[in-house]
Amino acid sequence: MQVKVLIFGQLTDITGLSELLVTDVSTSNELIESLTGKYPELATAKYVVALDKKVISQETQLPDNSTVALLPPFSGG
Amino acid sequence: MQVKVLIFGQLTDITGLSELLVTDVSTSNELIESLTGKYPELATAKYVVALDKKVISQETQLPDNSTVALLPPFSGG
Amino acid sequence: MTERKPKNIFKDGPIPASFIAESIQKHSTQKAIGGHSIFLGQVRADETEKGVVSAIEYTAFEEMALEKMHLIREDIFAKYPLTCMHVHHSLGTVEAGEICLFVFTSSAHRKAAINACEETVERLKAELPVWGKEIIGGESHQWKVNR
Amino acid sequence: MTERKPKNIFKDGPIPASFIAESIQKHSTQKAIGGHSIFLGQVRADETEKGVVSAIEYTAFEEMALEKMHLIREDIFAKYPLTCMHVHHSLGTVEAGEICLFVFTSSAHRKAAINACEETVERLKAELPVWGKEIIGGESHQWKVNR
Repeated sequence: MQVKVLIFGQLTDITGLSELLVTDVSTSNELIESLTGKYPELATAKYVVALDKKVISQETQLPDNSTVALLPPFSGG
Repeated sequence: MQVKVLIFGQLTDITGLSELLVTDVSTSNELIESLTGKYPELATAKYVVALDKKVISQETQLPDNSTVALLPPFSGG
Repeated sequence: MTERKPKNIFKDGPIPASFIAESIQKHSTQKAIGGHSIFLGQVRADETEKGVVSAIEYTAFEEMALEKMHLIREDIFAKYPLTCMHVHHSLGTVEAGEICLFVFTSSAHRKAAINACEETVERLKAELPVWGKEIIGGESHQWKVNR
Repeated sequence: MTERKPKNIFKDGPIPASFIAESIQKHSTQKAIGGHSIFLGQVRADETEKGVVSAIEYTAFEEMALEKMHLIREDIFAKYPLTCMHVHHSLGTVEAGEICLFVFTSSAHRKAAINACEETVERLKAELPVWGKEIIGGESHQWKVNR
């Protein structure tokens, strides 16, 4: 069981990297908990979570080899 | 006593010219009457009258050497 | 930064894309600008009862139009926090597919630029003594009507 | 004429004025067009607590942004009678004074072009996963905030 995590924008200032692989998590909440354990500043950061390019707003089962993205507020244009 | 008359847009299809001099009229109404006598189709044409570049809406005294313009509906742009 | 002297907005013939590019390029030195809004009027090959429009021939009561445009410009600058505004309108013949009107507003933020551009376009179409003669098949004509 | 395949909107570096001119020029063959509306985003040299912004470095979740832009495009085409729409957004470094966003809508009549352009700009700023990192004095940085 493996999930690819993409980190964008100001969140990369916290993580220091833009992509990581996480194993042994089965839901989005478990993933966020694991990441926040590693990067405590994520706890107060503002972002939404996208699973395979769709924003999710509640705890969701993560398929094997899925991609989760952490998206801070957009600032294009 | 002489007034310059400028004719614009579709009104030039009626008058065949874009500028004429009119003498012996002292008000805007007299001028329009005189022009409509010469060019009867003006009677049914749609236009506003400008005296020295300001639109006038009532009978106005015409100063000597003033310029009157007949302005059909604008269609710039 | 309201400009006090009436500017000439008229230009013989169509407005080339290269002219628009130069105008955009000039603003790269104005680093307080965050957004530009541009409106371009293009001559349509409309189908009419008499045939297809091949060109529009523009005439204007130039002096009166420039005075009026100056008033519109002052109103717009009073209403919106603009960095600048440029307006160019063709006179003479503009073929179908060519540009006859170029309105260009710039501001620190997009809303002011966008709203000022739209309002300027609406006002100049309604208020400037300019007329378009639609040339049809090189022989016939009819007069453009603004809606 | 809705286009069904997602188009790439991203471009490395700033959008040159010459590119905008070419895009305008290409539309001269489309003689049903009467009005074009263009919005250009330009990088501001904002004064911040840390110093003056010299450039913005744009990154995006590209795949997701292109899918989202495709949906926005379909919505806008369904709502307005457009002839065409073109959107270009910079990635990477764009210096202050340079253009980072180019939205271009065309229609037979001005209202549709103007409204569609404004709505597209608002939606893409709110909905596309794109981020701007404001570079300050070449050393420091802060993250752009859209309002």
